[in-house]
Amino acid sequence: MSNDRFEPTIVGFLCNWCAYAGADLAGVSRLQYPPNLRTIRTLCSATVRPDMILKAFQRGADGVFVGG
Amino acid sequence: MVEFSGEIGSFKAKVHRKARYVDASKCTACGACAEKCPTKVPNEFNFGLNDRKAIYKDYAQGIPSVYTIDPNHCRVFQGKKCGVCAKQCQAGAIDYEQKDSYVDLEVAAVIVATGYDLFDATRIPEYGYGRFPNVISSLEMERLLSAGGPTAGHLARPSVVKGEARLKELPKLIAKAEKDEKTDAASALNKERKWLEEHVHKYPTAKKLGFIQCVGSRDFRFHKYCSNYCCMHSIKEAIIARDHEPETESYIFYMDLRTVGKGFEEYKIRGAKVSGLKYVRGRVAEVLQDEELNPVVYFEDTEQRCVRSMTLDMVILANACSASKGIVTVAELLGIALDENNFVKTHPNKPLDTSVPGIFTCGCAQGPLDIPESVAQASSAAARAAEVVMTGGRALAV
Amino acid sequence: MASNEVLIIGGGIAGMQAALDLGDMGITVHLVEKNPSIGGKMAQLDKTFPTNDCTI
Amino acid sequence: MEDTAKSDVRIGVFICDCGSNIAGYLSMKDLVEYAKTLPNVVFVQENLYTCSEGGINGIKAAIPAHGLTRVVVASCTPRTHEPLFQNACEEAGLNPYLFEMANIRDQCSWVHQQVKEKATERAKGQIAMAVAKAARLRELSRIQLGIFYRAVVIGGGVSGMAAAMALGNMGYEVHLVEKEERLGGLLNHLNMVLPAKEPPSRLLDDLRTRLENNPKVTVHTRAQVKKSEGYVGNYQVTINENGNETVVKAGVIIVATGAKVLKPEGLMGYDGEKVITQLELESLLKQGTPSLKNVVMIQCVGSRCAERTYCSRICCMTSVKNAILIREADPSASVTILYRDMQMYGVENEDMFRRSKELGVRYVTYDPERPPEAGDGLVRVYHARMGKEIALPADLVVLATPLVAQDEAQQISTMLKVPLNENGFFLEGHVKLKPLDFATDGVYLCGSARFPSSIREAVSQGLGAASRAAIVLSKEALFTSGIVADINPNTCCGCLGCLEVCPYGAINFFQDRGICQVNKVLCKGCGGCAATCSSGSARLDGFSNDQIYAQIEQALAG
Repeated sequence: MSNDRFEPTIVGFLCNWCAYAGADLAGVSRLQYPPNLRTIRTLCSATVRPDMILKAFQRGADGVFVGG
Repeated sequence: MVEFSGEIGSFKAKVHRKARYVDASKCTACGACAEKCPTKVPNEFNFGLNDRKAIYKDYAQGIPSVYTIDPNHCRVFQGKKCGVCAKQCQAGAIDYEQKDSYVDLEVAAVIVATGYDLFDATRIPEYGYGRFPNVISSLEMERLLSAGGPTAGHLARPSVVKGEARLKELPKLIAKAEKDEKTDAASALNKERKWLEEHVHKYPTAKKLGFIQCVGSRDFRFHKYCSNYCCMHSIKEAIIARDHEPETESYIFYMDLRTVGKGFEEYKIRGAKVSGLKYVRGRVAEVLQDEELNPVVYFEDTEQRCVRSMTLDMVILANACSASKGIVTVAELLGIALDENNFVKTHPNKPLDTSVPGIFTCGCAQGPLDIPESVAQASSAAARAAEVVMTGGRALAV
Repeated sequence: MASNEVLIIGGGIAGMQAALDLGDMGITVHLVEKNPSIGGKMAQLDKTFPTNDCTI
Repeated sequence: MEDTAKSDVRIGVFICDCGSNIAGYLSMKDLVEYAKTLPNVVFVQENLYTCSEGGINGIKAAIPAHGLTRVVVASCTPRTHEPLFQNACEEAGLNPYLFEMANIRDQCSWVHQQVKEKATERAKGQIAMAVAKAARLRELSRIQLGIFYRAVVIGGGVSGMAAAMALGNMGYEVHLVEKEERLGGLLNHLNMVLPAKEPPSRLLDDLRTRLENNPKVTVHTRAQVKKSEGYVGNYQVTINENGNETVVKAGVIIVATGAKVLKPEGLMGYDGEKVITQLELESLLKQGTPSLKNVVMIQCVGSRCAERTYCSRICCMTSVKNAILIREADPSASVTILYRDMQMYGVENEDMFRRSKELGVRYVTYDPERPPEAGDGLVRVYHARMGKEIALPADLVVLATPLVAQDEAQQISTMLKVPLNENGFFLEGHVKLKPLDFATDGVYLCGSARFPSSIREAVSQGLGAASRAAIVLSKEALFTSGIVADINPNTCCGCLGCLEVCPYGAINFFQDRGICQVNKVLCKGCGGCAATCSSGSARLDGFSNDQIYAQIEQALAG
């Protein structure tokens, strides 16, 4: 892999009851995906305020994933 | 359960606990053992559509989160050299010496929640289940649709899944036949290989689906009763199939579409409007198969007043809800009465009570039920059992 | 002497729910299941009608 | 935003190998060295299995030894292991809410098995995020509350009676509130029930006698619930009985208000005499079998239509039952049922359906696009099998109309803060898994108030609701979770945004002060209010904005 290849950083907000559980299940099933994600556990995807998403972009996130 | 005696308030039961050969307190369910286990076994959880290992968990989220060794397949238990899992397990949880144990229980009340068995559709030879690869049961369809299933949710035709697996093993078999100079066998295998190569991928995805209702239900030869949930089950599978693949076309062959639950009729209408399901009133007489392994259904369309046939990619049978085979032994042990269908006998005014005071039942053990009704009944059975416990074992009427 | 425990035969959705209710009431429950995992048929379902929720 | 990270915070980080599950795919040495460089981290330890007895003891020993005020475990998923580690903290004298996990197995080593270096980078990020959040964690506590060991059951039909009976049998005090003069609900008006083949009075009399003889059960007839205040474990319910008001302090409330039969005014020539409902037929049959030559029953009148989309579940079985009773009483009477789908689900119904056919009840399907028409002693219907319209003689036409919501459903819904669906039936907590619960704790649901139910189902659900309610009543006390929302009374502007989004009825508006407050007992910690609050007054403890912002910062710091 070349060093200057674009490597995005993605911030994921995952609902504890579904998407976070799904991300765990991906692990249990050993489904492989690129390690560019940083996950934040929330207790409901509805708790993700729009300004949190904007904040992530402002700090340089290339993508934001809200899973719930 | 192997022994049972006593009466309400003080039943005695002996339970046979099968050895897992894995120390449940040490296993972290990391799965390293299964990854390296050399023995593959058809996965019954996915109805043999893929393999599992001889050390396994039923499914990824299974509870308890502990692996189990299947002694019928594990090499160690077949007297062969292995022990790979024990080497892999850093938690030291593997215990080939673990023994079956017996647990004696003393309980105030018993709840029989033994569920049901899927009706064995091979008993209806005219539908071709077991003979035609693309005629499957409703639960096999669930596994095909499941993202955690053998095809990761892709609606591959079972003939393709099985054909691909066969193609993989054929070269070895051919080489062996050639080596043993069994020319007839080799040429037969070569012929099979050629056919599979040409045909297996012709229709990779099942897009035209037929759902046959009342398979074993409302049928005087098998179960006279209606299995309650299958109409909705088939509609759901057809809707999900369409969600997975927008080109999916589904036909549901029914006698009465029974949509009696909350939101069910609305769901059925949505199925037609949004997912394009076609409901065909008429019982399927026979399923045949063409040379591309496509099932062909013959049925009377009662609304069009004619007998028709239709070629489909896959046929899904709405198998009846049969009484579980184990229930007869359990009932004998407990001394509870069964009805003519081998469901646990109850009275409409006392829906949880069996013929023995202090023994209650719920869910499909007492007759076909959908999930919310089963859950509601389970709470009800819990209430009945709690009454016994909290009153120190007195029998109380509803 | 009267016992204050309950035996449940079958670890499908009905058996599990009954066990949960009794357990939550503080009653000791013995849940007997023949397979290695509880969950029964419902664990094999992909999604459920009429909400298309997943079941596990 | 105020940064709440305190400088005197001392964080201990425990990094788990999980055998080879983590250590096999990540560079543990790098993780340990990196963790040591993070702000406020004063102690780092690597364990083969942090969840083993040795690992737990390690945490318990390190807390006093290193004066730790926060603990971070980098291992598997908090969904399974958080309680274990929280207990360890608590046992070592640290508030369990001062604990945080970094998921470096399920969401890292297991899903990036081929890219050790990059996976280690991700793990570092997740650990830094956990540490940053940990620095901002606050001590939280679980509040203990008392319980009134008493239940109120609203509605004295068969479902409510079964619920009251079960709770009474379990030894709990029950108040059963019925608006009519006597208990029994809809069943009082029925003639006969099948397959039990007995008048419903047998079941009702038995239930009534035993309820009246149960010293734990108080029956209020001609009574209504006027007001209800409070929350799970602590309700004050005002019951108006014959004009006298009493307040009952109860821990739980069961809604068993049932449903009523739709009167099909203006449909299919309904006149209450020659064209009647199945319920009216029941009273006719109760008075003795009238002399009938030709009866035509029409299904789905006022249901499965644009106005009421649902199938009412029990009308087909009612019609088949009455058809059987008519044919049994007088085999010369002809009964024809016009239907769309015979909803004879299950074992007993299908049995009854078959029996009716054996008795000679005739069935003809009709198309809702071409509905039957009744008039002049005839019912005309398009017969799809024959492909033409037929005319059936009828000296009595019986319409199967659906059960519809009770008039008082709306009032009860508002009073108890529990929702109704589009048809006015009460909406349960989860259609599959919580059929008898509401999202709001302490209120339960059964019978036809939820959805039309047969006797078997109504009894079963009544008992089930009792079981759900008994879970609360069997507790010594109730504890709130530490992870609950809080609203700052000084900044709340009373916009009611939070109240609208809360699914659990946990927000109260105080008119006099113009502010909203969270009922911490009912709050489930979803944080919907915090996300909605435009003034930033609502906050979810344990997942507060400043903590999440700190995680975002760290996620993008690398």
